[in-house]
Amino acid sequence: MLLSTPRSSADKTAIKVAVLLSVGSHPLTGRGRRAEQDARALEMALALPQADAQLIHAGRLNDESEPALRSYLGMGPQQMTLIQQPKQADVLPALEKHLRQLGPKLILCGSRAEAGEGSGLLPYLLAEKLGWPLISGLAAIESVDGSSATVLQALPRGQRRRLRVKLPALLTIDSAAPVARQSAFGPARRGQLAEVDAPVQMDTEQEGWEVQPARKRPKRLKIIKATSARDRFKAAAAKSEGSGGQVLKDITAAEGADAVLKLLMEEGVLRVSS
Amino acid sequence: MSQFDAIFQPIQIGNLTIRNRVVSTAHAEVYATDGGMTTDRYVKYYEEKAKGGCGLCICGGSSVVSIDSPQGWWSSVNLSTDRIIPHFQNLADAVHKHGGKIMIQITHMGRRSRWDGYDWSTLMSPSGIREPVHRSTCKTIEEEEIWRVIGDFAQAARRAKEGGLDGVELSAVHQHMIDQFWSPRVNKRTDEWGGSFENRMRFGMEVLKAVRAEVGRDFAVGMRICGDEFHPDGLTHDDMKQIAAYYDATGLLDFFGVIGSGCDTHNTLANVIPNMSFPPEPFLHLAAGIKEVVKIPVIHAQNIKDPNQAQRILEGGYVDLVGMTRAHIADPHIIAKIKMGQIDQIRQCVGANYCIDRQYQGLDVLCIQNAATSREHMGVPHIIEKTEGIKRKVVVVGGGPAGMEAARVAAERGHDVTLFEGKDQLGGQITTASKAPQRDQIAGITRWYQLELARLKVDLRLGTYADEPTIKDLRPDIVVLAVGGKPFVQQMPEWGADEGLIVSSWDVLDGKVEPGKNVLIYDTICEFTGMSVADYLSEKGAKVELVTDDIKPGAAVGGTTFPTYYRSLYAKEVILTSDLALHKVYREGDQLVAVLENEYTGQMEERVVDQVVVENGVRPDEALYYALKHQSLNKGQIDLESLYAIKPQPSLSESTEGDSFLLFRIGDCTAPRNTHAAIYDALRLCKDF
Amino acid sequence: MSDIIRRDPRKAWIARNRLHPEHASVLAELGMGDAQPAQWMGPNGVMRKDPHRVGFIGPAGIKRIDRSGVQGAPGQVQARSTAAQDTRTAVLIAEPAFHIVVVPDMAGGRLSAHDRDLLGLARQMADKNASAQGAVVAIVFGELKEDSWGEAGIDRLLHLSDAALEGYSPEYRIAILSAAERELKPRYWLFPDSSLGGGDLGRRLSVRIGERAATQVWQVDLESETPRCTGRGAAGRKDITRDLPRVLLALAECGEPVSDTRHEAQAIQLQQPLPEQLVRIEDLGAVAVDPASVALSEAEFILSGGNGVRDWDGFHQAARVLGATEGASRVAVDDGFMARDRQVGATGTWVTARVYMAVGISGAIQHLQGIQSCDKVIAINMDPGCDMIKRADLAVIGDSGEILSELVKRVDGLKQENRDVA
Amino acid sequence: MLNIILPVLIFAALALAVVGAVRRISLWRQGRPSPVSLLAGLAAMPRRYLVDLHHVVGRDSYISNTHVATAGGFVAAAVLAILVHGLQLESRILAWALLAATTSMFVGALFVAKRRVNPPSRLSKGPWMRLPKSLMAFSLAFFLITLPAAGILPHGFGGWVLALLLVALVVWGLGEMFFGMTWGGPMKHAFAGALHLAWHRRAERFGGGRSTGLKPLNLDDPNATLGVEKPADFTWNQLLGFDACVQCGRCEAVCPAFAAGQPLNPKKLIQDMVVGLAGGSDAHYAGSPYPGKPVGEHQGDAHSPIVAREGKALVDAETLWSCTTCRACVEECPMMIEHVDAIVDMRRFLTLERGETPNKGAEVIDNLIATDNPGGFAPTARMNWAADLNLPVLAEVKRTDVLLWLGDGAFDMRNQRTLRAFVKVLRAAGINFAVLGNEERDSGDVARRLGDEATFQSLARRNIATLAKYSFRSIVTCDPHSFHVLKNEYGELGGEYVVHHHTTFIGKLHEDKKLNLRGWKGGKVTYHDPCYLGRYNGEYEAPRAVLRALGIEVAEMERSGFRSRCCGGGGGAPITDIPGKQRIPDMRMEDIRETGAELVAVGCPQCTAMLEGVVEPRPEIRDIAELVADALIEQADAVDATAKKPQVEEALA
Repeated sequence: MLLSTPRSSADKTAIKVAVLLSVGSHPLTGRGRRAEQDARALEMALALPQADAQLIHAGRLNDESEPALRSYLGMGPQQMTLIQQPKQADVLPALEKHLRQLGPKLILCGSRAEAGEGSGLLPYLLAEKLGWPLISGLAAIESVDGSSATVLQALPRGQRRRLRVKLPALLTIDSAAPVARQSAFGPARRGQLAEVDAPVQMDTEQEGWEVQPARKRPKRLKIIKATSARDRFKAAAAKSEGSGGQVLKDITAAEGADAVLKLLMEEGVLRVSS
Repeated sequence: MSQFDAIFQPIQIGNLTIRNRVVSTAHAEVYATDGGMTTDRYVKYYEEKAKGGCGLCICGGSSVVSIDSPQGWWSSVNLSTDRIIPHFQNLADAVHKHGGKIMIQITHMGRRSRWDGYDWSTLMSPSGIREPVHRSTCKTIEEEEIWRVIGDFAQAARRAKEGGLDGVELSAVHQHMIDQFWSPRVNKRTDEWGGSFENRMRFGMEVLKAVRAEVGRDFAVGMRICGDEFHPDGLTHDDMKQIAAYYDATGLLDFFGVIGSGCDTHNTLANVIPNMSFPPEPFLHLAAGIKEVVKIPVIHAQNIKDPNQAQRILEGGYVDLVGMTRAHIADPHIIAKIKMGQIDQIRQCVGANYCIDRQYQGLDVLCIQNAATSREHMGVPHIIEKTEGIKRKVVVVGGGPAGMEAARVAAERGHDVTLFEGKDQLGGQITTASKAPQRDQIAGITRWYQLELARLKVDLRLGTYADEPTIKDLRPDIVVLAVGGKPFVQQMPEWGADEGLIVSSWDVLDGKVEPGKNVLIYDTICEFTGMSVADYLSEKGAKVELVTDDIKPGAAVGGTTFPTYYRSLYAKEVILTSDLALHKVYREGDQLVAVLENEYTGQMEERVVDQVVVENGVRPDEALYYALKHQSLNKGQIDLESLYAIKPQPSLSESTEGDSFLLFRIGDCTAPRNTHAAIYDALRLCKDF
Repeated sequence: MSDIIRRDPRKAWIARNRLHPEHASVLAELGMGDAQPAQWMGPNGVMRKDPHRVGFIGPAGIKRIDRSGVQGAPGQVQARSTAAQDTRTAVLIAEPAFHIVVVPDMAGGRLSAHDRDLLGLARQMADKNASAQGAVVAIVFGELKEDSWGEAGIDRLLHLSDAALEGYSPEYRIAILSAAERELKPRYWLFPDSSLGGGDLGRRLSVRIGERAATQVWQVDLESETPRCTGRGAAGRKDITRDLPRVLLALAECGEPVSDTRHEAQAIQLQQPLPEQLVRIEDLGAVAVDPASVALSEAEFILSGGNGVRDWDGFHQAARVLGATEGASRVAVDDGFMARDRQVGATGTWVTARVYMAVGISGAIQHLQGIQSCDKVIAINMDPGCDMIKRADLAVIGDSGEILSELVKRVDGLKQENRDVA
Repeated sequence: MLNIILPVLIFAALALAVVGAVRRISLWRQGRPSPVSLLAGLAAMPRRYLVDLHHVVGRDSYISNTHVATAGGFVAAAVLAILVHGLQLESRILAWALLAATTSMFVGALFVAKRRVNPPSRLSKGPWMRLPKSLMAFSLAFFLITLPAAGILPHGFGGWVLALLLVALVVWGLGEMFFGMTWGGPMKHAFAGALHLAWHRRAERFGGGRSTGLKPLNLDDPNATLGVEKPADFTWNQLLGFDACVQCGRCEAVCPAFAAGQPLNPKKLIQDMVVGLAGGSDAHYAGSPYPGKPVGEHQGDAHSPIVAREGKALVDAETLWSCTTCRACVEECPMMIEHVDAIVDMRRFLTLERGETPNKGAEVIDNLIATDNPGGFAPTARMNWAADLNLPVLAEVKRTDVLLWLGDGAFDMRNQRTLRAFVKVLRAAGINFAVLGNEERDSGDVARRLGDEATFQSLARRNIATLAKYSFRSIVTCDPHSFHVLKNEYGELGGEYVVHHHTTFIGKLHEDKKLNLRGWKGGKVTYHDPCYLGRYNGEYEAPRAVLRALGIEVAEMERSGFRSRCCGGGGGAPITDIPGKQRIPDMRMEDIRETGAELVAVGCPQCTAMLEGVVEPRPEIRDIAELVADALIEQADAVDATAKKPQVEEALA
């Protein structure tokens, strides 16, 4: 049954896109699952016309990881390459080697893993090793041609910026990217996990680390440094007031609007360019 | 789960599971009027909260453990005798029946009380230093007495346990005996009970050990502490962190209650129960600071009144439980309403502090806006049942508190209600009061009525003065007059009201007159309005002197409210002058001269100002009443015996078919009183319509 | 009235007696001096008092009342307490033992709270050893509005600004940072671990210089034998504690902002010219987004309406044209003009907008609480005395409907111009 | 002349009918195998027809009587005609019998014709409009040609002109009635219908039985098709069932999605399946279309996907997702066709193979997988609502009489009120009960209706394993969906339990005099039957009995009992949320308002949620458990039985 239209690597027009996938972890139950951002990265690759998406996972295949890895296959692709790596391995050399062999134009991955160190450094290390440009926090790929890709980068507060990057490039995907398509049982069950052996280099540095469940850390409320009791009280119970604001009285509506407009322009919150 | 899932996350306190994160924290109810025994009223008051879904009630603020910690002033619960045990059983059963948990705060008040009542006991404190708020002098406690009091604590805890309560909270806050020992401000001892940190901690530690030894591990024992005394020589936030960590490390405690501010001066006292002038949760950072250094759950109360606010605080992880004590006084069903998705139906506390200000006068705690609170035992209902009798046409005239409550209650009964209000908005005097600085929150009372009247589909006729024909046109069965009154500035012709020499406080607050530059306010009433007008005018830049013939301006404003007025008025250099009566006002050029007469010497003096504001209370507006009185079936009379017994008016059984109607008047148009009186008038009269 | 004697022989005597304690006030009262008295005899023989005039400012700068009459300087009591003095001590580190480089985000051209926390942490690290104090160097890019560098704890400021640095230019910036690495040899590099900005740059630098950065760091322990840091891992569910590396990407509240000291913020420059950069990433500019799609709590620009708004259609139109996210006061929500989820304040949503524009909102205390972390507040209101005006950085007193419609006209005009240009 | 022509015609028609039958059967045999006892089915068929089916048909007495006359007349006439005219048996008795049969058929045909004058919109037109005429042609022709045999008219009466005319009529009649029956005319329903009854895939439904649980998919076989992609993926007897459709439109008339203007019409769906199994387009369909979808744009064949990935095929996905699985169509179908099975089969393919569960569907399924509940709540929070109730938990007590199955309503503040009320009732009645607490998982209902059989089976197997650890006599639940799944769908996976809906249980408690209830004082009350309690499980009486016990006289809605209109909450419909012209709950609320009731009693968390979602003002919605809990006279109150209960009581905490 052909559930997706696979593009063979022989297809000359296809752009080879490697998608790096990890085993995620549900925030409430900790159950293994496809990682949110990685799944979005795969979604982006699958939604890209002319893309030949190559799924890559570096890690171990076991009862715990298999359902999570298969849930990527449930999104339609028929195969995932599994680069065998033990726990606590530094997967970078193995990934680099595999990717050099594969020779994709684009590498997509989530910004940060849901398990382990989750530092988000891996894509940067990879880009540095490969000597490729990297763009982080992608919300969308608008277009790709042979030599460049035009993408939207997610900025804080829901804003977006358009960038063009020379290929080959590595792109990391943010939670602002479109939600991954549903993972279906049938294709997940059928998909192939093609295991490949790779050199192993252990990450020894981690041995000196202490890992504990995250301590809950409420956001800071107020910093009151006053030493006198009365000042401490005043700082605690003070009404939120600005100081030295400008008050425009007895002016026309037009003058008022001018003043407001000036401030809005200064602060750069008005977008009049489009 | 829902937008309020953090509130409804159960929590363990010791071995106790609390069903949600909302606590009614300890406050003096002033209902244990039967010699310190919990009365029927007391039980029903807490039962209502439990029924409304409150997770944990800590009752009996400052309930005493010893015979020489007098409970006279605010009728606190007396745990110094086994007589209390069966009373506790009633209380515990009533709360447990509804799935709530109940603990009691126990304490020895030390110097913080009054000696002139009951057994006229001798007050004691670590170093015999006088306490200013209660004006109480005391002796220095002796070693033998220390050990006796420690034993009393243990016995009191045993009584709470035997009475079926779920735990005790040791009060080490508000400058009670335990924190009197803590604080170098009042503990000047040089023996093993004072001096070093350990020595100052000793009394509390011995109490804790004794209590724990008496009740065992399977009974919740908590401690209420403050997060920063805000006294120059008091315990700071860092001190309190050290203290909390010290007691927490014993493993003997199950929870901390943390509040901000000490309270042995009038000024700091006002911080403890922040009134409407304070921002929301002003002292949360102090409780959060304590939580950082302890392992057991932390409860924090102080200006937490709104479900969103509670959710935000809990979700943020600042504390483990929120105290919503005044919120429960205003609406004991707040939790149920959150659960039922009736957020807009919650009667939210506005921070008027009527409750606590009554308590500090030794009066029973009542809510300014909810007249059913603590009157459950009398049968005053929180939930108005629909009538099973006939549906009537009820016309309410006046959209102040009395009128709004009358309309609400009548509509809840299922009647067809029309409400007339001459102004274009509801609220009456509440609206006027809300115009003053720091007082805008009082409009929250109106806000609730507005939402309720809309929900109940009351026919609102705003901007409409109802006269006799308009009313009779509606062919009402019942007419309720709640038209309020007018400022009474004509009392002395020499004041010159008729000549326009003076203006009323309402004129100023309602914005009918421009604020003067140099103003004399003459206030015979000494309640909120005078202070508010002074605050309002000085805020607008006026030079203000507030004069009264009473003993001090604002004399009738309660203990947690006058300090915030004072803070504002003194900061704006308002002059507060007492003992002078306004004799007359005359014009001199473009200035006004106010002649003042010293109440005690008759000495005259003058002030040259450009505006004289007189606050002389309200005169009932009776015209409409007398126009309708003789046409009504009941001649406008309310049967007082039924009213006071919370029984239906006998006249309600009369037929109001055709043109006949019943007439009642309530609120200030009967006799000027306060908001609570107006609402209580309406509730007890209309609940049986 | 006119028959009341207005002459006062006693006063006349005092006016003549310079040594009399009331001399000055009587002189003033009689129009013979330049100060006004606190009390004087009225024309009807009744003593007139001006209680506002009692007392004078004593030598300690505190109001003094001297009823003995020995001292007095009537007329001077009006002075209110002066503004709090700047009590911060100035710190100069001329010969730093080492450098700590901080690369703040400078969102909106200003140091963000996150940046300040980071500078606080850098300060702590620099000042750990009082005998060998380090200098905190901040490297900032582009056009900036900040003017309190020194107060934030910066000893040296390396500010680079050229056209190529505007917008997203990570590779160019890394080239600069690499140059700084060579020249300053910083002991530590600190970046805010924000979703872009420092989070991106910091990772780039760390791989460039071959240092395994600690990320999502929220605690640095300088007291232990070797300094250690704790950061979040596993999507925030784990805490990882490790030795402090040279590159640190820290979360907000990793340290307390500097408040007690003021620093030099001396401008410095790179010695070596920067190598030519191959531009592989090109910034094509910001893309307009639908403000309604931005969560209220995150919105950058909020137009919020309250009781004073009469023309709600106009309000909505203004929000649309300005590209602002809509908010509301509790009253506006209660009255049914806005949905409950739009309510701003302690009892609604806490907002963090760069610009919060409050139209017809008087500023209930809960509302003010909810906007306390907004950068700039604009108030449009009829009542100049309301609390929102006190909070606002810019307040316009007037009819909100008219002002908004004028504003809409101007913005539409600007957009048209831009279209014409394009 | 007729003596020669008639046998030829009759046998030719019979021969053609056989050809048609072979073709039809071969079409059905495209479907997947489904083991059925062929002979036993055929033997049971007459009884199934005369009793079970007639029970449904009889709900419309006009058409029922008409059908008896027409169909009875036709069957008799056909047999007799073969004897009298085909085999030329000379028997006056047979001839008279044939006259009687054709008369009956003719009279019936007249009534059929009358129904076809301004027919209701639910009836298909097209070829069906000619059927009364065909019936009349057949009956009239055979009546007339039998008159001589009966000795009423002389042989050869009327001469050749009349004979020719009669032959023409006979040809028409035989063509429609014999050949058309198997080849594919309106009369196909008789042939396919009879076999469908014989070989129905839910034989349990006959003889007063009930079979409503979905059939499991075999997930252990990696090569098995997951659900139905193409018409040929249905089982052969499902295909046969589609062919039995008479296009009477009773399903259409009761379908809530159709009424709400969502793109579903069960009749059209079945007809589309018929188009699919034979190949072609829906252009010839002559009934009401799917709302908002013109006829003639869809086509397909037995081996092409029913739902296209892009563009149009036989059916659009949104049609399948509009169904609330309320079973009103199945309940009303006089041919006992299983619409819901077919829809879920097709949904299974969309979900399991394509991963195309619309709207919130994917999220809900992900939540079920990761957290065992559709809302994605922490599984440890399942008992939060009951923190103050001290409910016995099976993990601790190990055995109990009654296991109270909470359902996912435990996470919903509204439903928590119902649960609390029911707990109060159980306690008042002194029942020994316990809960699974945090060990409980979603029953799998929603996953299954959304077509995710894999997640359903995973949840079900884990629940079954948990239940196997403990000892209890019966399960009681306030959720008809859990009730149905536990009772009817766990069995095939190895979980057999005695399961009660809480209203049934309360009814029994009342019968056993374990509840002390005070009389109802409120206003008018109506009752809304939940589909999964009523149609799925036949429980119409218990809730009403409980209401009667409370002193409530139910003001019944026009559509109540087995005809109850769905609230719109079943089958994952609120999750897939296919837009229509109006919302189903709004229509149901209109039904409720028509009774003048101030309160509607319900017995399902979904119904409560859907009906409470209707904008106010509207009648109040209370679960029967809440009403009973309110009316309980507790020991403490017993003294003052008339005291009013504050309403807040059950809201609590």
